Amino acid sequence: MKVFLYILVLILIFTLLSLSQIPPLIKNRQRKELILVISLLSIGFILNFLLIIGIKLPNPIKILTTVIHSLL
Amino acid sequence: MRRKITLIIPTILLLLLLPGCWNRRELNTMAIVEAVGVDRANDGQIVVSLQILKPSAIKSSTSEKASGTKSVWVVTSKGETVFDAIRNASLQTDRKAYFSHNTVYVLSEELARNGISDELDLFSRDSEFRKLTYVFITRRKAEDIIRSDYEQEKIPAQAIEKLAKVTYAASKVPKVQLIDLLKNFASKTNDSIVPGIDIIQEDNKNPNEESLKLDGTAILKRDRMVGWFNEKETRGVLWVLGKVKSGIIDIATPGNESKKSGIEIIRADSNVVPELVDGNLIMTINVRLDGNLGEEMGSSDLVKPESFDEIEKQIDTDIKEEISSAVSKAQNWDVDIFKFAPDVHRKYPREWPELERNWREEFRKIQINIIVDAKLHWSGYLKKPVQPKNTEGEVAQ
Amino acid sequence: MLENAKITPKQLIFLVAISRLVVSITFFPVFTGPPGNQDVWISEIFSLPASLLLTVPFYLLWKRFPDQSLFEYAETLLGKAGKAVSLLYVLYFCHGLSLFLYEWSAFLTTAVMPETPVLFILLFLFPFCAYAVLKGIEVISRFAEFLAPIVFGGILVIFLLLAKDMDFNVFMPFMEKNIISIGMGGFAIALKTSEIVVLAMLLPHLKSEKEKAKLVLISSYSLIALLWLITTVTVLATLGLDLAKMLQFPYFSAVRLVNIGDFIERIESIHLSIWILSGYLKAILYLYVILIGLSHLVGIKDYRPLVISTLTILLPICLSVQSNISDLNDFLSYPISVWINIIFIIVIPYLLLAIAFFRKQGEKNI
Amino acid sequence: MLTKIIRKSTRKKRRQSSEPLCQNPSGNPTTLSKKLEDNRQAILNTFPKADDLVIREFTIGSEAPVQAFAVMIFGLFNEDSVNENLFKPLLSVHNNQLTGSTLEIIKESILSVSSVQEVQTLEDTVTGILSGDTVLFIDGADRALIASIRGFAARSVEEPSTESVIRGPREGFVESLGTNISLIRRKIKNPNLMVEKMTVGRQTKTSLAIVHIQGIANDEVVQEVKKRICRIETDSVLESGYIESFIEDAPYSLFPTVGNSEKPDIVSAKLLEGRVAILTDGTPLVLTVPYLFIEAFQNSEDYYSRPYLATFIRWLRWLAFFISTFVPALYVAITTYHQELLPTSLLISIASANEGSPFPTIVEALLMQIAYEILREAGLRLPKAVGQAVSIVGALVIGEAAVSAGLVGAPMVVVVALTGISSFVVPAFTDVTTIARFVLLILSSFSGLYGVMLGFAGFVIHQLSLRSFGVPYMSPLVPLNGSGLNDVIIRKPWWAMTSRPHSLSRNTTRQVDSLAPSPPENPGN
Repeated sequence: MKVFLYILVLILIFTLLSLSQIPPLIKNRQRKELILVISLLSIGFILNFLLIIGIKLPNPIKILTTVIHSLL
Repeated sequence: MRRKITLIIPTILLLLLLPGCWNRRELNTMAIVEAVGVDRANDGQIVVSLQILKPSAIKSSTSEKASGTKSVWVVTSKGETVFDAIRNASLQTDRKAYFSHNTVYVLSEELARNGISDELDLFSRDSEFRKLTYVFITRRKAEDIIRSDYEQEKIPAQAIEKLAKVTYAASKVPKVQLIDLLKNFASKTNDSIVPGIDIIQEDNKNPNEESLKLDGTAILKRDRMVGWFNEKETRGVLWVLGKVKSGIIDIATPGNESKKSGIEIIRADSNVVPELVDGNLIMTINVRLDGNLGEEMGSSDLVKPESFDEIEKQIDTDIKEEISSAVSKAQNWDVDIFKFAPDVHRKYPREWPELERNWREEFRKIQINIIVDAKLHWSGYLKKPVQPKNTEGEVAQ
Repeated sequence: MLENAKITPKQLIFLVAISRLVVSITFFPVFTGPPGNQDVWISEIFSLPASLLLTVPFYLLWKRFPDQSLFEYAETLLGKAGKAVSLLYVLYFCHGLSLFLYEWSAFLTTAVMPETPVLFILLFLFPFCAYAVLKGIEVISRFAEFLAPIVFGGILVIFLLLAKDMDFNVFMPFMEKNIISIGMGGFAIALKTSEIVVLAMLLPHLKSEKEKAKLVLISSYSLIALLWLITTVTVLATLGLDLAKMLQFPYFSAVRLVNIGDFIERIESIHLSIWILSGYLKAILYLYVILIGLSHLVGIKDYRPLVISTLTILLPICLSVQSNISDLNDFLSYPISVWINIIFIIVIPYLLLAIAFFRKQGEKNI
Repeated sequence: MLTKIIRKSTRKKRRQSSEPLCQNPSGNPTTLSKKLEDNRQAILNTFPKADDLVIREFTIGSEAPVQAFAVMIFGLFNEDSVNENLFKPLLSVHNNQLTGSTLEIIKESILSVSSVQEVQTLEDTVTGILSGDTVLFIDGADRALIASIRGFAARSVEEPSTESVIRGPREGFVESLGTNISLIRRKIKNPNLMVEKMTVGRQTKTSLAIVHIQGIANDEVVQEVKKRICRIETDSVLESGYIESFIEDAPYSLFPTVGNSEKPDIVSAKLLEGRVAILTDGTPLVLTVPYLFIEAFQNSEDYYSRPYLATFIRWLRWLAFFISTFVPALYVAITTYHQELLPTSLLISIASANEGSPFPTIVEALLMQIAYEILREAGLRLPKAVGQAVSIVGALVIGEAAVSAGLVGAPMVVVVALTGISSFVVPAFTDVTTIARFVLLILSSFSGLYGVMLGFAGFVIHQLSLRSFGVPYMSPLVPLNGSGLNDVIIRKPWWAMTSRPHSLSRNTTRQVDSLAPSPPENPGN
């Protein structure tokens, strides 16, 4: 149940963030920035969402660590 | 616009975080623990005694006259581990125990004989516990010490802490803090000493009136207690460690051997020089000492060069005796409480790996060579003892 | 893409020194590497020439392209492939920042606020980071200049307060192991210094005071070495080598031992404020580097619109970069982090330098 | 190095400012007519309802009388002087004197007034009338004469109540611009003291003067000031605060970037350091720019008294600033998050004092702080006698009753009192510390020292990002300037302060050498 609350809060935060971030870019016609900000925000949203629902993100550093450990 | 963003976002975040003051605790929800005693019950469980401060009692006694209410409260609880026992205490206390101002750990001898590093692990791991806390070992149950009362101080734990702090005055009991023990435990070779604490009751007086006393020194081999040193042997250890700061050396009064005189130690210093001769270690212990003639019994005239020389010699033999008794007892018990090992390591880094491998053996074989350089300086306000003399010229009794 | 800001040499020195110092005074990874005994302080002195050696490619590259940051000359040299290099460095700094923030929360949740979740600590920090980064590199470097006396003074004060408890015998025997392992230790320490790359990013900001670049490099590494020396002496002399190796936060533990006349005691707030303030500086510095890298990658002029959206990505990364303290300790320990850094501090810059050398690019500036 | 920054930051602006400053925005000026009656009608039309307008008609000369009239506003002109120096000579003119241009003759040989000006437009005459000048119209001339014989009720120069001193001049600025300029002139007798007058405010037409010393002040800063003032287009300027809010560098910032003072000696000292002063008519408060953070900690008396005490007091001010900003937050942070930082005995006394207090510490702190601010405000605005009663009652209620009733702990009262007193030590920053204190209090209640430290860092970052007219706000602390610290960390004796602040002026040499006084080499006896 708490997960839903967290997701709700997450959506709220990201809505507010995009409301604050995106309109000025549209107004100034900064297309590149706009695309980048939207993609960053969506990646951020997905990562946070996965974190909340408890899916472990694959960690490339872990792989690197095991590789180095096995090499040495 | 950007300015608005920078204002809005922190505000939102702060509002969202509003319920999250996780570590916040008010002073009146904390049970401030001043002393911790650790025992082991017969069934193997850990028994923890906490001396908890009662702020309200302290408050009332500042305005009114100190009434009969005690300003501390002792809670005892059991558990499988020390932490478990401490948390179990919260079943009895309405406030959560808080240890950052803990000043004293008391461990029972029974527990110490089986090793104390397990029990001290929590105290060195958790962030709430500080490593400057004084450690004591008692022949009784630790709970008794925690429960005991003290005349001078409102909070008995502070009394114990102050007892530890004034050990320098006599230098007959060491002052040991948790950090000292941890340093010794961490090293491969050092063994530790811990002051003993006891309750004394005087029979002829009010039986309720009891008093705390530092008594003897517990000797730990690694973290297991192996036995007690008496005051003299303790001072022997302290001489070697260079921890003697003050104190009185009793000597037979020159010219009146049946009486004693006291030499006050003003400054003392020591260093240990190891020497490897044919695979045998010889430790030269240099003790330098500045003293004053503090007290004289026996009314002979001591303030003259010959007497001073004789006193200095007597001090020499006295200290030598103290040190050698300590060393021989330690060698019997196989405990390097003198931290000889690091000295050897520093002097002979090449030979050290070999020596370290069976340091206990080497330690037992160490020969010591004590050089005392005592120097007597002043004699106080008196040139000669002021004594009433009768007509025959003999000392009045 | 580079912001048209100017940094004075002094500010650059402090920026690099403080952000390098902050982690090592708390986690003290120096004990885990070679030589692993009381001679670590010699290794720390050796780290000065080692760091200088590692900076050589960056310095020579900067000489060729004095107005360009690493991201830019990578592209000048490699063309499209330069973008890949830039991306690698952005990821490297992302990892560096998130690892640092993980350490930051590890320390805070262990020593200061054990019940507070890491998420809260980071959420609390991020608005402040965003604010500072929006102000630009000039303000960040001025902040470094502001912090310098606080940090260095704090370390010195702690040293003086602990002086009476110190036992300098622990430094004997001197040079117990061979000099090679000590030198190795120096290199290991230098290789953990990702600030070498940060310097390469910020050198173009020196603008009118280019001739001082060498001085900046030398003095920043010597400042770091000197402060390491002070902190290492503090830790070793108060705690002893054996105990220091076993503690998670040796310096903090040493600071907690300060007690002078029962009056000056419990001063770990000094260490705490050094940690928080200079950690904040390190976080905003790395965030800034990430942001200029990102904006360079996509080719936009101003990084400012990206600040907040980048932070939203960084948050989950920080939370999952390491899973717990044992992983963190394993990662920080001698071989792992050093090997990862070798790629970014030695391999790539030397490759770039070699390409520049053979293509004779940017030679008119030399 | 600093000057380079300034030069760089203002280079763009200089290029723009080479154009003429402050063009008159109003449309085509109305020229005066040759006919006296037309002019009269124009004036009356301009002032449709002005019963205080005085139009005195008269004729000059007896044989071939010339019609004329004078216009002024009642109460703004000096009646005696006008009668004596304007009307008396005019009315006693004999005809034979009026040869040639009447106006020229009147201006040159009849009026015994020091400042007489010829104007050609109606707007100028109206401005003159409104400023209290007497305007003289003469038949047949398409020009008017403005005789400046002002005289209105004004306060005399007296000691300002806001900045009282023990040692130092007692005089303070008054509401009249002319008097204020003269007060500065009297201190700096140097033709390089530049005074440029301007008018702002569509309705109020407030005149103001930009004053600086040529050769000491940075030209870029002067130009920037002019530019910013020209940009002002507002209805009214009643006090220098209006100007301040229009020319500030960081209008959203908590920190002031424009300084003000009420004392000529302070303003003169700032001018001599290379600052620019803006004097506004109608207020005794004079603005000075650039304003730096450290200025709040410098007091005029520091420079008049001997350096040891001045240095000590300066340190005290830094301490007080720190206390008034941080101590409540630190108290809350330490007593609710980091109790282990307190010495044991202190913890015991605080714990026993707080035992049984019903509120959480942060609520207690906020309540007490707000109560204190209310008391302060109440005491400030009320008449003196009532104000005292308020403070006594407040002190009793807060200090004694609240503690004995068990509402708040005594340590909190100590903290609040300490904070309150400390905030008065640095009067320029009273508003800053008050707001910052509350912000930090709230941060500390969230996460203890972590919050306080981050809040501190945030404030510092903010301060470091500020500039006042191109000068970094925190200079000479950051960017550090060694010689600047001579007047920040310590107050060197005057003979040792050989240079002006580097961040303000490019001409930094005050004295060539340190002029330490020494006793005569051969004593007389």
